Amino acid sequence: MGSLISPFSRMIKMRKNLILYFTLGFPDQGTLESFSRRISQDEVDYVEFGFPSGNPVYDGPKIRGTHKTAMSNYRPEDGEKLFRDLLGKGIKLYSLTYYRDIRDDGGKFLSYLKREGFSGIIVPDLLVDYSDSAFSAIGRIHEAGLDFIPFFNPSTPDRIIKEISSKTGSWIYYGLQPSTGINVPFDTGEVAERINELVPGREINFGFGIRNNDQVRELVSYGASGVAIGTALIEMLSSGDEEAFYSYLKEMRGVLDGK
Amino acid sequence: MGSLISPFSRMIKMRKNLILYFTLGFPDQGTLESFSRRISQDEVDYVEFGFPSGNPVYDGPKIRGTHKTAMSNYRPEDGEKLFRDLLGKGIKLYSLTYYRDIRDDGGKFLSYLKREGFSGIIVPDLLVDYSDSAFSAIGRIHEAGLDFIPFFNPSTPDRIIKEISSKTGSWIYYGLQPSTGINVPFDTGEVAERINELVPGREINFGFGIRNNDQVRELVSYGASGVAIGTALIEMLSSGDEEAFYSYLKEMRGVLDGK
Amino acid sequence: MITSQAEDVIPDSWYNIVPDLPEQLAPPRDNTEDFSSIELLNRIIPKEVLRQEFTFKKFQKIPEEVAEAYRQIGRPTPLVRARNLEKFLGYKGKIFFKYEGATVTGSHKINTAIPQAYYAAQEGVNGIVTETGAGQWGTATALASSLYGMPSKVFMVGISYRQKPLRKKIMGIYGAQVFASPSSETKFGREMLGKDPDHPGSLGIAISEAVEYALENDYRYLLGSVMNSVLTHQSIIGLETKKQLEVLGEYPDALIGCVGGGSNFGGFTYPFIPDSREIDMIASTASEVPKFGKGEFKYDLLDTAGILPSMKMYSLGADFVPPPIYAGGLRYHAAAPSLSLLMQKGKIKHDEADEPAVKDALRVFSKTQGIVAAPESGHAIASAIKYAKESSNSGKTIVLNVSGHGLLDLSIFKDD
Amino acid sequence: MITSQAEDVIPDSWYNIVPDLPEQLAPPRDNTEDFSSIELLNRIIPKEVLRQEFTFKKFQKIPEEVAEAYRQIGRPTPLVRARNLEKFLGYKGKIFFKYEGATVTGSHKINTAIPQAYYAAQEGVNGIVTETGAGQWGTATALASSLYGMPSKVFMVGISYRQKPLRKKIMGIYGAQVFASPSSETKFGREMLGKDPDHPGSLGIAISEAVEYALENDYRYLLGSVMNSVLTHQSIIGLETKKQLEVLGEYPDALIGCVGGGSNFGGFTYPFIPDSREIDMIASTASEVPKFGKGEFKYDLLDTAGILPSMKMYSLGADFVPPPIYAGGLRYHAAAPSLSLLMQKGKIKHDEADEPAVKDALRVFSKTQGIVAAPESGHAIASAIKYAKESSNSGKTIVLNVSGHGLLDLSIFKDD
Ligand SMILES: Cc1ncc(COP(=O)(O)O)c(C=O)c1O
Ligand SMILES: Cc1ncc(COP(=O)(O)O)c(C=O)c1O
Repeated sequence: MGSLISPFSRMIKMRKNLILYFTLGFPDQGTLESFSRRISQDEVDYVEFGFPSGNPVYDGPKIRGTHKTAMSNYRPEDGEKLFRDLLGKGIKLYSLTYYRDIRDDGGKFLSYLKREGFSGIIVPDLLVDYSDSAFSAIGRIHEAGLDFIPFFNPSTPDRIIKEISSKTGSWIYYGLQPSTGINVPFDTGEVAERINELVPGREINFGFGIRNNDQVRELVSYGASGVAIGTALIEMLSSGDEEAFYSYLKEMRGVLDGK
Repeated sequence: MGSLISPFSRMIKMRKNLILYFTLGFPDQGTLESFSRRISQDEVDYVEFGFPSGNPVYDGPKIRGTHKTAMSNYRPEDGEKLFRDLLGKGIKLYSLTYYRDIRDDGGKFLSYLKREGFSGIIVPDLLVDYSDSAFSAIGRIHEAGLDFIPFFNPSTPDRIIKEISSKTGSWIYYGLQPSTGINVPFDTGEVAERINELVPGREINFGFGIRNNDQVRELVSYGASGVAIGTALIEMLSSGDEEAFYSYLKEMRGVLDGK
Repeated sequence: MITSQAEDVIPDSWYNIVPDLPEQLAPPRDNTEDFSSIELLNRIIPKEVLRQEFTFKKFQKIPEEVAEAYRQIGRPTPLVRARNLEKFLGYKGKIFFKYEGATVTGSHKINTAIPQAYYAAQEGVNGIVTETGAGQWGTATALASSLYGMPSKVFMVGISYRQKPLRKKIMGIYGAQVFASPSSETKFGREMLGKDPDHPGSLGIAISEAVEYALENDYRYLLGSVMNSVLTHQSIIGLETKKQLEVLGEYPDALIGCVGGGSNFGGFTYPFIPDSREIDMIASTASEVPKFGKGEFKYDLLDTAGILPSMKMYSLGADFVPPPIYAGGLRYHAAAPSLSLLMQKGKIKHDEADEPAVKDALRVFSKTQGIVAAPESGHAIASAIKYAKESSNSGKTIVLNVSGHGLLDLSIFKDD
Repeated sequence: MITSQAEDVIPDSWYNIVPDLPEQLAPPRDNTEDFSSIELLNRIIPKEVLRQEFTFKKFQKIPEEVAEAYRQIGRPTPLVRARNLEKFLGYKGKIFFKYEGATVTGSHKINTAIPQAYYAAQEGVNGIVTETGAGQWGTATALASSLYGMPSKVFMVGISYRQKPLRKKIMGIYGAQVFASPSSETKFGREMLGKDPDHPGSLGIAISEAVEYALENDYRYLLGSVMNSVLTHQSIIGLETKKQLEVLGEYPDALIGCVGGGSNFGGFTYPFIPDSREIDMIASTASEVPKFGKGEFKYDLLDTAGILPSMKMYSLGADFVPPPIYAGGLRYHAAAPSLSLLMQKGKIKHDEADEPAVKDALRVFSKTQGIVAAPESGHAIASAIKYAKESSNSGKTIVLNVSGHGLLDLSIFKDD
């Protein structure tokens, strides 16, 4: 207190982001639409969409499962309907896409995202499997008018975090686990403090493996800007339990708001 | 030089002792008498006599050999003739005797030595094999009117050297080798310096294994009071070479006198 | 032999290379679509080890109990100026060697077995299980388990079990129960035996049995190499070496070690990497298992059975059948992901040594330094000798890691 | 593990107990009337060693070349607080152990092999020859000879030669030529073989062959134990220990070691004797070879053949036939003259440990401290455990000497 207000305590006063992840086409368009209807700016800030991928290598088995379904279910026009709906409610859209799926398409996918109103793109395999192309890829994303959302995790070297962060002004996606939905032990506080130390003042949203409210509270207390929820939604989606979804959003918003 | 005159350099100026050792009865009375005739105070200071022993354990093979001959040859009256002869020429007599040979004789041998004009007795096995009896034995020797000549060698502990030396005022016999006539390597200078350090100012004569003139010169240069020659005489005795003996005495005296 | 007060030489913390790598380490991958072998690690590996596996932290505090155990088992190990070897080679520079064979179990393996067993004991698990090929790892695991009062089971590759009775014996003395793998202790083992009652076994099968045993009995499985956490624990080798060199006012021009899974090499060299000074870091592999020379940098299985996740690393393929070389510890098909990445980025070089060169090197080292080194370490020695003989390296300061002694592997000198 | 800078721990000089003994040491004696085996030593033993054998000097400067060799072979050896053993025993005091198994040849024997070989090399002799029973001494001799570029021959007791192939192998790796004794290399050996082509050999015969070989080939024979000069060289154990304890601010209440010929025990304890402080010094022998318990303090032969002089010592008689115990190094019939004298004067106590107690002690030490000690050292450990368990010794500071590792003797655990 007093005059010693850290950047973290300042950030704590801002509204924390709730980010939802959906795989397009899972479990089916109807369910997605009805879930989408429950989403509003009251609770949710961003929605990330995973475009169906034949090989979502850094996703855990649950999200991998959604891609399998999605690969056969998904039709572009279905997605576009969702995008319009959410954009209309002031929700920002991001795409979670593997670089391996788009590197050879001559920028078609990026232009598509831009056209559809996406704010940015998260590319989890870029720094890992295509690090030599990272700068040119980031350039092309920026050229397409999209934010490149750096995707880091505890294995990302400090130097890379600094370098990549400095190449872009957008928020940062910090994956807590080696892949989505996985739960290996780590010290939430340490992780959050460290990334805040490396890129001070930056908006950092945490994802990959967030399971419970306590964890969210802890992240927030360590200065997280928000959390992304994906795997935790899959069961509700599978069972089509819209109500459960809605009360989950309320509850999570409450947690994020420190209630 | 100057004012720094060490006890050693003072001692160097005194006449150095030439001590001869004979086993009584070796090789025969005649030879011993003729050798004895060649002995005079001009060269020789003390004569040590070994009385024939059945088991001269700390003698080397050459002297052991003399005892074997002596055991059958020796008659007391022969010895007594030699003693008188040498005493008459002013030579001091010492007996080299194993304690094992006299410990049970009720002091008869000590009285005998005294009667015969001996100055003292050297008992090489006393401190080794009969150390518990050492003080009482020394007492009895002194009571008999004889000098107890401490017999030390490089294996004698410092404490023992000091203790035994302090119990008696006579000269010290320092055996350079583990047994007579043996030649294992050692550093003459170091040995001489060390014993002089332990009993400073004391008359120390060296014996057991003295072989050549250089060694004698070295001992003298390190402050030895004299040397005892035994094994080196055996061949001359065996061959009855009186002349060789006589010139050996002359030569050794020269060496001792620093010529 | 140069050592300083143990207190000054044994570091406070292990060093984790991951945050200092030139690039992001590729995360592990599951092998099948509908099952997460990464998640399964939670049931196999002690929690704290798993945490260390994925931590961003450069320094990991060594618990005081572990530091004490390190002192008990012979740490710090000596750093020795190999003057006799220098003389023998007529080498103008200096050759030092760090001697991990001085630990009580005779190799660096104990450096990670101790913390892993310690963390497992803290969690109150039922016991420890692992596999072993050459036997060094099983030996270290057996002792570490015993130090923390836990039962231990070791699945030893069948053919080694029969060829290395001394290894089996010493594990037994340390209190381990040793099974020839494939064994009838596990479903997987019984299956293999069903196919061939005289099955010679393989590391892959032994790992599979150990992991199955861990899952069935709520035991924990200890990792012997390859994983980050193991390399982090092994950093004690390099941290001590740095300190010992510092005391002498020395700094290496070259660091040379052997590579099986990469743990002794990584542990030895990594602490020098943040210095960003010019050092030739040379990883010596067996010519017969040319993982860097002929391997590919790709995601591959850690274990032949594919129970554990895949990692991105230099690999000859999980189905690579290594020739039955004397240096059992170098037969692994791949190298640690961090080491592989550094190799791929050219930060680390590699060399290969074959059996005759290694035997020669072992003899030279025995006769000059008196140490009968482990066959694995013989590769490091062979590469160091080769390095010292190159005229362009004249006058350099070479530091080599001798990962173990070979007293229980003397049979390699059979024919002489 | 506690060590300090090698430079500070390795002493400048060895310590010779002889001038500090409570009584004069009895000189050696010849065995036959007309021949001096004492004098013969000149042709058998390196001159400087012989000089040291009979010197009055308390301190014998360690030549710089020997000091360097000591560093090369692993000196100073560690002094370790045996915390795990303390815990296991519930002992209230402190237990330290000095670990001579940390030398490259695995025992204290190298401490004297090096200076003896060094002095021999200085004299330009043709080569080195010795005998070995258990193999530790032959191993040390082989390496020491190799370090000074001299050929070495080892006459190994035939039965050991056949039972301990690893020992033979390691001597071979170090460059020694090893003969099963009796051998056809010597007249004496051929004579024995003539009587019995399958002769199992004995230490006495092996010494005889080695000495004959030395005389015939102008080789020098190295002494493994018993002699003063050997105990003087071994004083490095105790001098280092004293220094290492000093650094820790500790002083022993008890010093415990095992006794074969007495060299590791004497080397370990003697440097504490001039302090004249109250220390229980306990010499542990094999119950099966009770040289202090049942032996007599008398002049006796050093070697069964009687080529070497007699010494006054505790002996079971040179013709004592020891049972074939696992601890080959403790089978010698007598103990060093200086040690015998101190024992007779009550300055040193003795204890006996039998095979079951020793095996137990070895297992406990393995599981707690991770060290598979030599069977010989197992006696020291067994006696230390016994000492620690006596209530009157509660809270004391026990320092024990672990003279070697037992990795090449694992066969003693055969039946388990
Ligand atoms: C003595 C020794 N050195 C080296 C290795 C190779 O393993 P790593 O590369 O993990 O150090 C082994 C493995 O068994 C070993 O026992
Ligand atoms: C390991 C070990 N300890 C002890 C001994 C006993 O010898 P000493 O009493 O001379 O130390 C030996 C002899 O072979 C030995 O090898």
